[in-house]
Amino acid sequence: MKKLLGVALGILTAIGGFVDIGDLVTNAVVGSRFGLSLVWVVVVGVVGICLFASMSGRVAAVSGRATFEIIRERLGPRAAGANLAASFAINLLTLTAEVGGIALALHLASSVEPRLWIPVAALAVWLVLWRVKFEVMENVAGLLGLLLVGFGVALFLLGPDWGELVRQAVPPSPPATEHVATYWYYAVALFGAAMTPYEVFFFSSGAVEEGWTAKDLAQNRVNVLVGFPLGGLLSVAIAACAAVVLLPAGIEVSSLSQIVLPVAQAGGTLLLAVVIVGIVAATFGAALETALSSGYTLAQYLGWSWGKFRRPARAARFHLTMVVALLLAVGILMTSVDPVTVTEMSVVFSAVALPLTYVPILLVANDPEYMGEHVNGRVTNALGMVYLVIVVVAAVAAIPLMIATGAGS
Amino acid sequence: MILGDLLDARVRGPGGEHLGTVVDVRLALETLRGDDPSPDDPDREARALSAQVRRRDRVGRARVVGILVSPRSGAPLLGYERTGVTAPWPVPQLVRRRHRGTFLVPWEDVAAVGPGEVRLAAGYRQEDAALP
Amino acid sequence: MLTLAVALASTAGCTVASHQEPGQATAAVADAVAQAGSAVATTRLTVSLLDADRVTTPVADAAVLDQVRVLEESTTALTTLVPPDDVSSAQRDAGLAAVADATAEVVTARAWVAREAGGDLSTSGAVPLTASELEADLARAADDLDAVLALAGGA
Amino acid sequence: MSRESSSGAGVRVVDARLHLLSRQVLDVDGEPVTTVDDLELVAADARDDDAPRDAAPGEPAELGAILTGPVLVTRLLGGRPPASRWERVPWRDVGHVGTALELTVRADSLDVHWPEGWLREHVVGRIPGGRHDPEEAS
Repeated sequence: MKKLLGVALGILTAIGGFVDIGDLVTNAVVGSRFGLSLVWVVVVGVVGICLFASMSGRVAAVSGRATFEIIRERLGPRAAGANLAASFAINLLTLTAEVGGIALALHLASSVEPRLWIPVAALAVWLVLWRVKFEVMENVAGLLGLLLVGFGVALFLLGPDWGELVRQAVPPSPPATEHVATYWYYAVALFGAAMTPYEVFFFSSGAVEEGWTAKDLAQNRVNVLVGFPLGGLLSVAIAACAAVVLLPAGIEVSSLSQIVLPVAQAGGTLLLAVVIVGIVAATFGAALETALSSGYTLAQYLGWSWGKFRRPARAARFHLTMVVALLLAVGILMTSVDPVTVTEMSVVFSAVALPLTYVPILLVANDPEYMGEHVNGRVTNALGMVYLVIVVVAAVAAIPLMIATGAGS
Repeated sequence: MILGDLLDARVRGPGGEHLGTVVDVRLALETLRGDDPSPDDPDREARALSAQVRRRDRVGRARVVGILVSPRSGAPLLGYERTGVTAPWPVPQLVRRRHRGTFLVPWEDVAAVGPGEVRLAAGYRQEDAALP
Repeated sequence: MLTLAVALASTAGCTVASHQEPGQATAAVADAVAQAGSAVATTRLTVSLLDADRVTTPVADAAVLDQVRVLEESTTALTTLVPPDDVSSAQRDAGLAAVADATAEVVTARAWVAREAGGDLSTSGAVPLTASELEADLARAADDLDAVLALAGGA
Repeated sequence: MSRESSSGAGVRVVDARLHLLSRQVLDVDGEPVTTVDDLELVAADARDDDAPRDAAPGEPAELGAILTGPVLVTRLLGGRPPASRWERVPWRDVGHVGTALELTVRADSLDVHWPEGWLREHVVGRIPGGRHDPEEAS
């Protein structure tokens, strides 16, 4: 019974932890402009993140080495250093987006200006990183993030024409009003939102933080293979809500307040409140993960002591890195840049940076030096190579598409 | 001397002819058995999933065996040309193809190490680069 | 790198305004007007939801405030546009007028939301008393925008 | 995975770049200390109590120390720091070589540990809760 509870908890945390500000914004924007015609990208992204996360979790558990340690070992100091610079910058961009997301969500809950919420949100993130136990942190954020199920409830309450929704999705039929390049730009963005590199830094380092064993490996596989697809369903529900309410009204999503309007229409103030709490939790959880990832990547590249399971004084440089990253994020937000814009940038650049983490993990997962008998099987490798192609194509196409479409405008 | 002096240095034969680049330096690690300083860790078998972690031989001195010379330069190697790893197809196969002809020169046959250049002694030997 | 990315992003966002060829100028007008149309539609939805007590006032206020910003962007896009010929110049002027009208209606809607929230604005005569009046005004603004959009050949 | 293990003959063959460079160095308690940024080669005939002599080409040589700190910068940007600026972990302190290098000494006893130690004493350790063990109930 207790074991079953543990499995359930793990799955629920994985679902709640799947959606972050990137998924939220990108799915809503896409839903309001393209209906469900990009749902196939979510499916591709979810399968990809399942593959990628389970591979990096397995590598971390078997070899005891987290992702960026492996990148440094396999690529050497120079290539890994360039990789670190890119990964750290994009991770910082994502952290900025998440902290901004918390502030926007709290603004919706309180009507206090987001600018006042930004320092408060960052301070709260730091306090949790400084003080709260890793498992508690992960489970609370994940379970509260589960409240985003409100989007699914809203979709049912809206009672849409399901046949019409399916027609938009299969075969994908983009609205005639949008340009082809814009369609593919958002396809890349959606892919980047589902397969964000920070998730992998966090996931593999978390495996080390929690001292995974062979037993945990099996549980982890269940968490990923069940939790992430269900989390992907939440993404689709967000897009569908926008497609049902906002698309016919001619509303293009450009702010968080628009994303929750379909929920209000469907479920009134109660469901709205539930979803807002869910958004706060999801962005807060993701802010924790991205802040940790900034510490993980730098510490692992330079061989510093890291980990939340240590006393902060025993991982001094790691904790200092996270503080600096949070301060930088607050600084960027205080220039009154729109967090939604930052989010849209962060998911596109995530797609650009993805091969940098994906390739080393794929290679090491096949190296018996590290993995012994736990190397990738044939099926995983076949899928792995397919995704290698997808990941590289998305990365190469991202910037040209961004320039060609004026960032999707 | 540091390893950085040798790695990526050009390799010239005794007559000054270009042979390739130093891609790695081979070492022989002494292993001292049964000298595990932390034997009482009950979880080790459960935690250690790989042979690498499970193996607890203490290492002693690390003697320099020789330098590995590839006719081609550059690119992170990943050691595919020295191991039998074949997955994920086709990455190891391509790397192996590119670095075909990598050989091991015993350290005794290295005559001089200058800035960015290694010169081999007359009658130097070329041995198989594969890891045993 | 990061600042570069953000700078790149903002420049990419601004390109709409600086198109020079006739076709592109028309497209820029259409873009800006479509954006304004989205803002008015969002405001209409928000007003009807607040009237039906389905949305909390902080969310309604945030939603309308965000639309004021969107309309500001549309206005900026139109005012900074240099129309290369008479046709696009006329389109631009029609767009500006329609967006200005829409902005006025959305600002009024914000005042109405504030009054619903219990703010003391009852003396301000410009604020309509009922949601249906307000929605009718917004609908008219939306129709004007649609007319300009049709003129500019945008969708 | 038997190719460079289990020979039992008392010798394991490893390639420095492949198996040692850029690996994580852990102290005796498993705490990360640094990465292997470079390795120092010394003449193999030196006794432990002698000052190690620099390795010479062609003559027996062995690893003298793990190098870290400034050598990383020069490996990234080219060049070579003077020997006086090398930060060393003596090779005789290395206990195990696996996916990481494990030392037989504690991190605190090493010279290379000073930046971490300094920040601990002067910054992070002074913030309230900085020495709190997160695994204990707070």
